[in-house]
Amino acid sequence: MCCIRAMRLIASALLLLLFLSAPPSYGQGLPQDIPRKELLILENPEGTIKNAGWFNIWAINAGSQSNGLQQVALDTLWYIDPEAGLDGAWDNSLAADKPQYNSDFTEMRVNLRKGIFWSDNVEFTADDVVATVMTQIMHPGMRFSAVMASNVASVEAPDRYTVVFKLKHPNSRFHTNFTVRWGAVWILPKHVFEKVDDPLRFNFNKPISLGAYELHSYDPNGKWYIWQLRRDWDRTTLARFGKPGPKYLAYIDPGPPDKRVILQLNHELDVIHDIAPEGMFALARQSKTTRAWFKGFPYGHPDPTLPAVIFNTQNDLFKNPDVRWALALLIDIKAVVMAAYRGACTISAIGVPPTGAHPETYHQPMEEWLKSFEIDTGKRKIRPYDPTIGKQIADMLRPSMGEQIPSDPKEVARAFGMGWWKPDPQAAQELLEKEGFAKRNGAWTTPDGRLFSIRVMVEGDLRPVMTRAGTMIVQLWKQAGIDAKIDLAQGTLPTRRAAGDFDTLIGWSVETWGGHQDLSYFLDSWHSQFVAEPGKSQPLRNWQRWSSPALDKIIEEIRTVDFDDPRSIELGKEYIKLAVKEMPTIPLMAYTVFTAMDQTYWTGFPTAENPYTNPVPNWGNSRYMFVRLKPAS
Amino acid sequence: MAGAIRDLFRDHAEFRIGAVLVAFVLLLSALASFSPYPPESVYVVPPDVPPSLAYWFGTTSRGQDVFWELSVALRNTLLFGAVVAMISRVIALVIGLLSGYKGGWVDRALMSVNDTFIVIPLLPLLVLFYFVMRDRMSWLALALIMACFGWAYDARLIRSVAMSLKAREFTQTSLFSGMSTREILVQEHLPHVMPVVFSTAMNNMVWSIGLEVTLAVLGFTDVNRPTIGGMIYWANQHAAMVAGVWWWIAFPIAAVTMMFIGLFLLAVTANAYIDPRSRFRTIGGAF
Amino acid sequence: MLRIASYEAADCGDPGSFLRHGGALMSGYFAFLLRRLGQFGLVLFIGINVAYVITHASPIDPVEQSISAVTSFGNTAPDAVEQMRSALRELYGLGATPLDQYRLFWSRILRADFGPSLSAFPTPVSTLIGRALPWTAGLLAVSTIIAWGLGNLLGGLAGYYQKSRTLRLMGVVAIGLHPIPYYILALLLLIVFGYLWPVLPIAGGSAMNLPQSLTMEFVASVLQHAILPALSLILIGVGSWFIGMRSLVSNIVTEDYVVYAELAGVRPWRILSSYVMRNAMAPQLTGLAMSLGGIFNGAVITEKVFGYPGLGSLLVDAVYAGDYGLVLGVTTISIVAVSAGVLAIDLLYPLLDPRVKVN
Amino acid sequence: MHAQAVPDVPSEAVPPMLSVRDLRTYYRANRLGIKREVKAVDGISLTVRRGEIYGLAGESGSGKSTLLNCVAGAIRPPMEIVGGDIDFAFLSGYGGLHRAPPAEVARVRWRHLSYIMQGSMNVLNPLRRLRSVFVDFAYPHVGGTRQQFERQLHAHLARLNLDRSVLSAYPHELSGGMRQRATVALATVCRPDLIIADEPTTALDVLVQKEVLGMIRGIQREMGSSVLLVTHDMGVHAHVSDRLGIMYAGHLVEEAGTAEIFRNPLHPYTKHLISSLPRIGDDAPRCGLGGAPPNLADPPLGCRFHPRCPLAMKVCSGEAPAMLETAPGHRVACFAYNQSGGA
Repeated sequence: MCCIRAMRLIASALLLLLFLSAPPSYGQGLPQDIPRKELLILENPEGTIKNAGWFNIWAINAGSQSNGLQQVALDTLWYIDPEAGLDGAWDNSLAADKPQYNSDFTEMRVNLRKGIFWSDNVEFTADDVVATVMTQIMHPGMRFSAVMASNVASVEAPDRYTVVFKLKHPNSRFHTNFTVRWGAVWILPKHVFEKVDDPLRFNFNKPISLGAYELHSYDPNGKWYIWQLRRDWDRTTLARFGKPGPKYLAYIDPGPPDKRVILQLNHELDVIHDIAPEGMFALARQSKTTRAWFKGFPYGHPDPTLPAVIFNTQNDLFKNPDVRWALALLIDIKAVVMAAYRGACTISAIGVPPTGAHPETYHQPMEEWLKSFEIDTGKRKIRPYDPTIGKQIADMLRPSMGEQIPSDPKEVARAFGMGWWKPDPQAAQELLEKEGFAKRNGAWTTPDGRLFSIRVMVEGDLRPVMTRAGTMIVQLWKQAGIDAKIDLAQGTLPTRRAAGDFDTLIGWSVETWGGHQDLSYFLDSWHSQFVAEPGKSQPLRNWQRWSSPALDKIIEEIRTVDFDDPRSIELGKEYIKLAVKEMPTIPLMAYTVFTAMDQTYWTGFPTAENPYTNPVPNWGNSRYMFVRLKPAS
Repeated sequence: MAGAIRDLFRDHAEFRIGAVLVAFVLLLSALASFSPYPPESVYVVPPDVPPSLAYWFGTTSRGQDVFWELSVALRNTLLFGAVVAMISRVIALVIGLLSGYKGGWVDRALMSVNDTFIVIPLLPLLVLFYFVMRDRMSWLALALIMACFGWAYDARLIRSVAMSLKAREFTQTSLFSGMSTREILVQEHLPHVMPVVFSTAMNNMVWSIGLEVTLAVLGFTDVNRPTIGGMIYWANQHAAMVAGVWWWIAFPIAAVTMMFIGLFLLAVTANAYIDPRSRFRTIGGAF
Repeated sequence: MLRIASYEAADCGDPGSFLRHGGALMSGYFAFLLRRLGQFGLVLFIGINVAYVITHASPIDPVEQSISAVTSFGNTAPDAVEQMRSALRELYGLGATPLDQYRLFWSRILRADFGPSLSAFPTPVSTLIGRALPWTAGLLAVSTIIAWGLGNLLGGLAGYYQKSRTLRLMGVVAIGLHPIPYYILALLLLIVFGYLWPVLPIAGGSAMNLPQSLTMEFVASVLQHAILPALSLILIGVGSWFIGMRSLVSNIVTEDYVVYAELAGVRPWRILSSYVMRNAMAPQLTGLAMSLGGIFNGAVITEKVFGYPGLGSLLVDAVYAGDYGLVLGVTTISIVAVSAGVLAIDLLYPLLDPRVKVN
Repeated sequence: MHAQAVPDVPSEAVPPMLSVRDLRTYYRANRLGIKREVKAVDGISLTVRRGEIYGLAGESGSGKSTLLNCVAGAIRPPMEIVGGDIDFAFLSGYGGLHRAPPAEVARVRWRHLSYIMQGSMNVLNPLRRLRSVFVDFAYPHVGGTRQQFERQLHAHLARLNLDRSVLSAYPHELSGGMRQRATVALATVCRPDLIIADEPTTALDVLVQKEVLGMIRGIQREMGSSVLLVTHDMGVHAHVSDRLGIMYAGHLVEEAGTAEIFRNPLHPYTKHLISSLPRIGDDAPRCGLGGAPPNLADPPLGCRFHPRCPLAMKVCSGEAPAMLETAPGHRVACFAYNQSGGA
């Protein structure tokens, strides 16, 4: 009797469940009351936003940046696209033309566009630019406060549409602070901030928009943000390229990789920011409508960032270039590429990402020099460069991937990269022995007789492919008799990286504009003036803490030549040669982002065939994507 | 002992099933020593091969043979659970018996400590430990830390049993016969609480291994040492579920589930065999 | 301290005494209450201090985490970073001496204020917790109670009607589900109901673009979104309650008072409820109180797998960010909740089990 | 010690309150892999007349409690009734409660047949006040309003000289004697026809024992119920039982009026039981019986008492003696009386 009663109870509980799940009006993750056809759903890679109601991007906190705020609501003076761009890689956004420097780069004059309006009907003027700079200088602790304070002597608006910066010292790259590759100094609305007592404690909610979209609604728990096309979208800078396709944009936190795939297969996530290679392959296999940067293998978009084995060169073990070289010669890049990306990435032997404009500018011209490059192992001279490794990777993949793998050498080079260092354990051994290391019973010891131990720091599941690359490298070194271990830093990585609390790390200290050959984006920060003492925090991006007088000279000269000057390319090549000889980091490959785009509701996404911008949806310049998107028929 | 196991085996279907399951899992983990590959190496076999004659449980996307990987993982996981269970049992026993027997301020002090351990949230603590200790956080260190936090509930349980034992006549007899506290606890009380220890050990293993899996999935363990959690971590990293490499996840799940159900059935039947109630009845002499 | 006479309740009544009188009992209870409250305070003090020490021993520097978040964002000159560092250090109040920080911490705690979050500066920790808590508490409280109720009901029935095939089958299912690592079960549910047979939402706490207000629509959406996470928690949770209750009950059914009641022809339902289940309830209620206290830890994996808003991910995020203000906020609440659960059970135990003596 | 005088001759016209015929109850176990059959009750026949207290005596392990459980219908595996019938005046035709339909059982329990259990420590639910227990047990049979029932309860307690405050007490708040008196009150509140009392005074001290026994006797007289009283304590039997059956190893070995048995015990085992009662003035310890009660899983052939019997003969180890009447109302199972045709 009681059993029956219990059964009844359970049955009714189950019925209740079914009943609750019954109403068909509730989709799964789709916004209510917004027609799917007018909506583009993108992944916000920042995940769940802790401080969801915070839109003051100029103050540092846990508010989101990639929730659409920087992509569609904010704007700044210039953009450099990592790809070809809608109208060239360089785009004058709020500025009417390129920055005008005086001859010694101590003054920068900017002409602004007219007829651009904030979403609350206030016109954008030079006063906003001046306020952006001055507010930040006056409030240390704001995001761009220090940069502005150290550079700007004064900023003035001679008229409503002109801004003149007087600089404290010559700086031919000052404009890059207002130039978006990924982000930059965003212009704040003076008419809002001038009424705020403490801009550090102001949440800027609801945000006033300078871009084509304005905030529609958001989740207080930080799972989603919905933006709506402004009625007056034609009074924003994007209007030059036409009317954006989607009326609504939703930036959501789709959760772990499995779920991203499921959501896209269910057509509830149009753009996946990034996913593990296997996820990408699964999507390519299972969904007819999913498209990635490359139509086939290797799918992903190579970012202008360059993952590398970064040595802590302040560590005694890694002060010596011969040791660094020996470790490089122990790496089989093919194994690393397979482990990290299943082959789906572009390798680079030199310290510049093999993406955007760089292969033409740097990789191809340097090929001959690389082929003839020699190192002295102490016993003999070897030429470590193997120009066929990219091709070897393609050949290795062809049996399982077939048609997808290009056979045209040019395409192979573009997709898989050109050459790399041939694994040469013998040379590595000679190099190590030259420096006093010894191999006993198959295990290497350091010159002072201790076990040669290397920890390879990786970030874990925050960057799965780098973790895999690190794991493979550890295995290769271990096979060579080095006591190598993976060091999973998880969330402590930024702190430890800055503190120099690591032996080696898989990460990048090289990143570039992508669409522009200038290397100052990262190279300037490699100047020895910024190298911290051991134990002190290292400012970005010279995580290897490498200082070289020769490099300082190169950097100092770059600072004095114009952004577009061909001389900077020559200086860039100087840097590359120096870095190859010294091997402060072992460059591996471009960081490939597997952005997956579902064409069920929208078409016209940027791809390798139509590279008008990069598809990675958290970049500030991903706004250019929206004007090209068309509803699928 | 052997006779008891034979009897259990013959009379209880549950025991038979449990024994077979556990034996299978133990066998699988014992095979670990025969693994043809070093368990931490990757890309030693072709990746993503479905289960076949050559690779019984298939291969992972990291080029590992799931069979051998699982075998090593099971051994490591079992070892981990057993170490946590064993150490935490010892702590729980000492604290529980002492607290229950001594009473008074000893009891109050020990139970304050006990309650403190109960209330401190474990997960953030373990994560912080991981960050502080880094690669010194070996599985043994993790096991030690977990053992230090896994005894509090059971110590309370043992304490309540000990308190009831204290009221028994034989305790008084022992006391009058001049036995020391240690002797009374070890010789007289310990045998009575063993059934409780035995059954809580099983729960403790489920708990510790479950937590290990959780930590591994979140990436807070030494993921290069193959464990069940570590296998799932890497499977996640390679999106095995959606990539269709189901065998990478299915076999570890099946094995760990078999292990737990087997252990549970053994514990239950063995408990019925040495039913504490009947022991109390005969020994306590109250009936 | 409580004395719980377990198996041999018979020993409790000393032969000489008849009915003890209420007055003595009350004053005894009052003394016990005071002592127990003192112990509660002590446990809180130690627990919070341990949490304080441990979080401050964290190697993660909140300033560095903030800076890395900022600098990965744009082209920031290196010389500017040092200035930013000191500005943030001052802003976050990290310039003060450790002793002053400790003092400030306690003076805030006593006012139930956890100060500002460092990683979401200047948003108060309490605001962040307040946003996440209702989701966590709602989901976990409901699923814990359902799992508890269902597990105890079924376990009780299974212990009482040991021959019922249906109940045995349920036992096998409950026990079989119980040891599956939670993460895996959650993932399986997600794949079954979100992918193979997509009928349930697999992300978020409620539908997108639905204002969080007490409308039918919102409530329905919340319920619908909670089904999968709750189901996963219940499926895993039922097993242990089931096992516990079944073994308790199968011991109790052999007790003389149950046999006696059966001989007296007391109706089976009454025996089951008032003689069997009721007597097995006290330890199970203790467990429930502790579980309910524990919900303030959040459920990291549930939140991770189902993208459910809540304290768990807030806590892990806070650990990552080195935001010890937030870590301490969440842990303190959890410590208070668990201790309060234990305290409540200790104080209520005499009501649950009149045999328990207060001494 | 003295026994009360009781009419030895049954009134033939009225059917007995309880009649057990050739009851055989075995424990069939498969414990530890060994199949065992314990013949706890092996062919017992007895009757309990109306208005009498029938005592059942024997060592522990003689099958007394098993017999009681059979009568009470409390059959749980591994216990099994293999043969025989149990009929009640208020329930006949089924051969025992265990075979009766549930509705009949429910009708009979407590209203007609109640039970005083061995060791009152654990027989009352420790978490329920006595009032609730009374309500659970008796109220469904009594009917009426709760107020009426409460009044009835008070009257009943008053009759037994019990304070009504016990109703508000938890079992553990009462002394052992109090608890047992409450149990008696509980067993008699419905004025049942037959009360089964299993060691009702064991573990009580002598004074309390006497009180409780007096109480049972008194209420039994007043209500005219029959009582089946089981205890190993011959002193108790001498005090209250009208007739007495002696059990040994699953068999009834002797049965007679209490006075008759104490005056003229026939079976050597009965003699032993009676002679072991302490008497004032004893100075030398009386010699006990050698040996131990038999293992019922493997009982000795023939008379089960023969290995310990001072009078054992050859025949005793070969066949079991039948129960024969040696005098009106006096039956014994012993070859010593069988062959000689009664002493």
